[in-house]
Amino acid sequence: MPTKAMFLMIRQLLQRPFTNPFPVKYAPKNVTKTIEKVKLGQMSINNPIPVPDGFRGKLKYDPERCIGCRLCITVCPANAMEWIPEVRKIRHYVTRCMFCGLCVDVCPGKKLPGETAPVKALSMSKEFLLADYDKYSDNLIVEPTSKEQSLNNQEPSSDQK
Amino acid sequence: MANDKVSKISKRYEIPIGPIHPALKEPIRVEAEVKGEKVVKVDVKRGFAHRGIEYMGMKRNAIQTLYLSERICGICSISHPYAFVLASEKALGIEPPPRAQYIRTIIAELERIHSHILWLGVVAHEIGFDPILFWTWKLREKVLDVLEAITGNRINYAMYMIGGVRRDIKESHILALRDMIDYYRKAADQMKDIFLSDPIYKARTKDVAKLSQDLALKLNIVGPTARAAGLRVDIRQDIPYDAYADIDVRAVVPQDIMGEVNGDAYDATLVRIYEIEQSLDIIEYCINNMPEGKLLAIPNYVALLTTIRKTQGEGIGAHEAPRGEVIHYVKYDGTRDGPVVWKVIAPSYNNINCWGPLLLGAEVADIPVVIAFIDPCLCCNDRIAFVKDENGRVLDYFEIHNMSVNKTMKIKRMLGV
Amino acid sequence: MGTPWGEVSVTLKFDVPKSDLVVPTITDLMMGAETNEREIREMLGVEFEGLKNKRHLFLPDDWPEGKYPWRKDEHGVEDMIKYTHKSVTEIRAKRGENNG
Amino acid sequence: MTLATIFYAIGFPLLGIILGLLYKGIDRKISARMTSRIGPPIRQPFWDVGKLLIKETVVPENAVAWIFNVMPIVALASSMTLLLYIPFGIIKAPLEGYGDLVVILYLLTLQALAMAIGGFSAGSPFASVGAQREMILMMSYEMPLAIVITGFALIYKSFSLSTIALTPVWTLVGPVGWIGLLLLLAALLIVTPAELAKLPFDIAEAETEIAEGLLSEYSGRNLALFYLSDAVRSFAMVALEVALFFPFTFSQGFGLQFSEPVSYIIEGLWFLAKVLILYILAVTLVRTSFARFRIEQASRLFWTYVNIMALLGLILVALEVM
Repeated sequence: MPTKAMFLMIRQLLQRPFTNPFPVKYAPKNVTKTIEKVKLGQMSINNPIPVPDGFRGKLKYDPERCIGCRLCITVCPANAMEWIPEVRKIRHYVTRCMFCGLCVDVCPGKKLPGETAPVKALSMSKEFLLADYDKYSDNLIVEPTSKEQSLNNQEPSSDQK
Repeated sequence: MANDKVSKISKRYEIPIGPIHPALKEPIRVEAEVKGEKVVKVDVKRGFAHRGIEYMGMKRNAIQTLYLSERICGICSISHPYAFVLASEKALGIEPPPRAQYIRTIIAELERIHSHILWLGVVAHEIGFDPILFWTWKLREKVLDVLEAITGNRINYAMYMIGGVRRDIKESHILALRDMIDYYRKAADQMKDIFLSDPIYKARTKDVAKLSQDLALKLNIVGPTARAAGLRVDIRQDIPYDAYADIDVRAVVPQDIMGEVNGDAYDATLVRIYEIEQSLDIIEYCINNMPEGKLLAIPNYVALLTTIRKTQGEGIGAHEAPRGEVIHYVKYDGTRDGPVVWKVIAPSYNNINCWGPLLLGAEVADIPVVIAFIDPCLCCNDRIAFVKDENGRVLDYFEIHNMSVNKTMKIKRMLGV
Repeated sequence: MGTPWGEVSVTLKFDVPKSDLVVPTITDLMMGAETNEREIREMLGVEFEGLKNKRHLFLPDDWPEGKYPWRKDEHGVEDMIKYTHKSVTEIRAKRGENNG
Repeated sequence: MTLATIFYAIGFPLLGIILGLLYKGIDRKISARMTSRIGPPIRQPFWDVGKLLIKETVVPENAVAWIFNVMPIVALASSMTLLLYIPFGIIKAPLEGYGDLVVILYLLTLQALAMAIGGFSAGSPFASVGAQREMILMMSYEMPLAIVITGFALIYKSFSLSTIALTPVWTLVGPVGWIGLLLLLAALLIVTPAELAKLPFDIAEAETEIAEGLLSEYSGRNLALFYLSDAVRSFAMVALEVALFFPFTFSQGFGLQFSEPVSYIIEGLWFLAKVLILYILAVTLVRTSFARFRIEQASRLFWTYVNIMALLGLILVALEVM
């Protein structure tokens, strides 16, 4: 017995699939090899769908502009910011971040010499491919200074909000 | 033990549904005793996802709590902030600017569209109609794209703020919204065609989960489930707020559409499909009559927090979420910048009441339909989990993690891997 | 019902002495209130006279008697919520990784 | 022992498995495209079986272990034997002369029965409910199936499938018989998804209700055997339908003549194409566009509508022949 659903299915058979085959159409046999190949440029992957303008991705932090006002720590719902008293800057944990963008709204920023308006220290990038096996890996922690400097200059501190 | 089981098998089975079961998307346990295909005894156990989230809110300031409330549930990620914002505004005596009120309404209605389409897909999946699940979720992409363009993310929009909204709706967004409205007007017609005329869908949902008006009133059923039973309840109509006060929103009930009320899963489908159309009308009205003006009553968050610290007051905020009414109670005592008391009542809290009476006497095949037809959201409903070792000592997260790592190692050694 | 502003919501407040926490049930009038009464009973320890089903609603079945999570005079928020966030320097030191 | 015997003993089951899995892959692909998905690659069922075979086989504590382990083998064996009775194009069925349509009817039942017994022996409530449902469903669809086969026996005065496959049934009856045959075909097409436990009649394996029911306790090798038997049976059932209703050969249809070896190959491919088309229409399209029935609705459907349809067809055919 033909139903409306059946006609719908036949119509869909004639259309192209709706799925965006990102990053590859079928799961590869060996994932690590595929990633290596992509890195070497021997293989190309399908692009993801572009994200809109207001997209909130991984947080970008410019320590130069940070005045150490701790407002972002006050508003952050997930306690993703850690205060480092030695350098009076923050450390951001991407794994704890809930991508609400409140810290960006509240950040006062700093006016460098020669500028008319202050520029915020924090901004939302469009980066969203953040999966990792280790939640403390380097690319999931935004450090205020380069890793060598910040970690050599200070003792391990447990001071946090 | 084995003999006991055999003697039981000959007469009655116990079918455990949950905490993990393919028909459930979230943990809850329904223990059903079955005789043949009929359910003869039923017990619902909740609390598997109780996270003590209200306590977490009482430790944070109001802005943090607002975004915490967004994380109560991903699907209702506007409903909880909306109710919290309404409650806080009542408690603090802040009036949001008109433009912000309209934007809030638009976002809330967009969420209703995506939630209802999601439900249509889920209920189709529960009766084994996966192709329709894929189809409805394909339709749902459009509204998610629009939401992403306006708010920045597909889910967890981070849009609301006490005293207004954080982002404006621009001209390009309005174009996208108008395009979306046209798309869903056509899609709603198609959905009516496919769901309401399909013979097997009719056979599986007619007279299943049949809720009488009287029982719905007694069990405090809310939202589309109550409307499917013929009750004219809708917070947008009963206690209008924001832009809903300018629009004459009326509850969608099956007696207005079909002329009769059954209160079954079929009527629930009917109500939800027509509510999608109603939401489209509301969005259209809002974008045609959007007032100009600012977005936030107190634009500075620090100033807002200071105001909260100085204010005493309590408020109840009610919002008609896609699943029913969500109610937040907030109390500020003027000593800290966050709520001292915060209580959330989600629609599923009341709607799960109807599982017991409805499952009794139902067939095993109807269990998923009964469970799905109220659109349960257990993370909204349950909001402390303690794990104890054999001596009754409470274990923390790191110990549990280490225990599971050790167990994996043990199994690996046993298998010789 | 069915008209704007057609619904009136009623809030009832009771002051009950802590020594005698008993309130009559309303489940005989409204079956659905059972959920709320069971929640208040397990969380605050208020007894409802005439409530039939007294099983725990959200708390586990083996929750200790006489402990009520919502009683703020007995234990504060700090008791109930613990932060498990640790600093990355601490984690790396624990793992024995070379810092830098 | 001749070379042909060895071929039939080893080559034919192997061919059956490969064809069954291939058709399953095509079925999954087309079903995915109907729902706007890309779907798995066509070789996916082979990988699935391979993966299942290397997984650990768990026998539940409450299960009657030997029955639990034997039933998958019985199921696969019965499906394989079924395949040996079906003429492949113009090649005769390997077991030609050792049995007829009645044996096929029994073999079809045996596979479903093996699954039901396996389900009962698993000792899990989900599997038991699934097995009960399977039994009820079996009782419902056996009757129309038997009527269809009786109809053929009336026309050919024989139960032998090779005789039936030699002359197309449509040429033997007049217009009244045609209507009767169409009714029988419709009844058989409705029985097909039930026989193969596909939607809308996969009630015994309802995933959202009883968590895969019959198969909920099966894992590893046992599950792989059930998976294979399902694939083989799907192919065999559709091939049976083709042999019964559409035995037109390529050379007859297009009026062409080929030499001996070429004609075997062409007729073989023609047969596979016919099976594929019927597979897509009767299995893929149906399972994609219907929801699952409740068990009592399904059995009502079979006992009343399908039975009446099949009986009417039988009467019409009988009127024509007698």
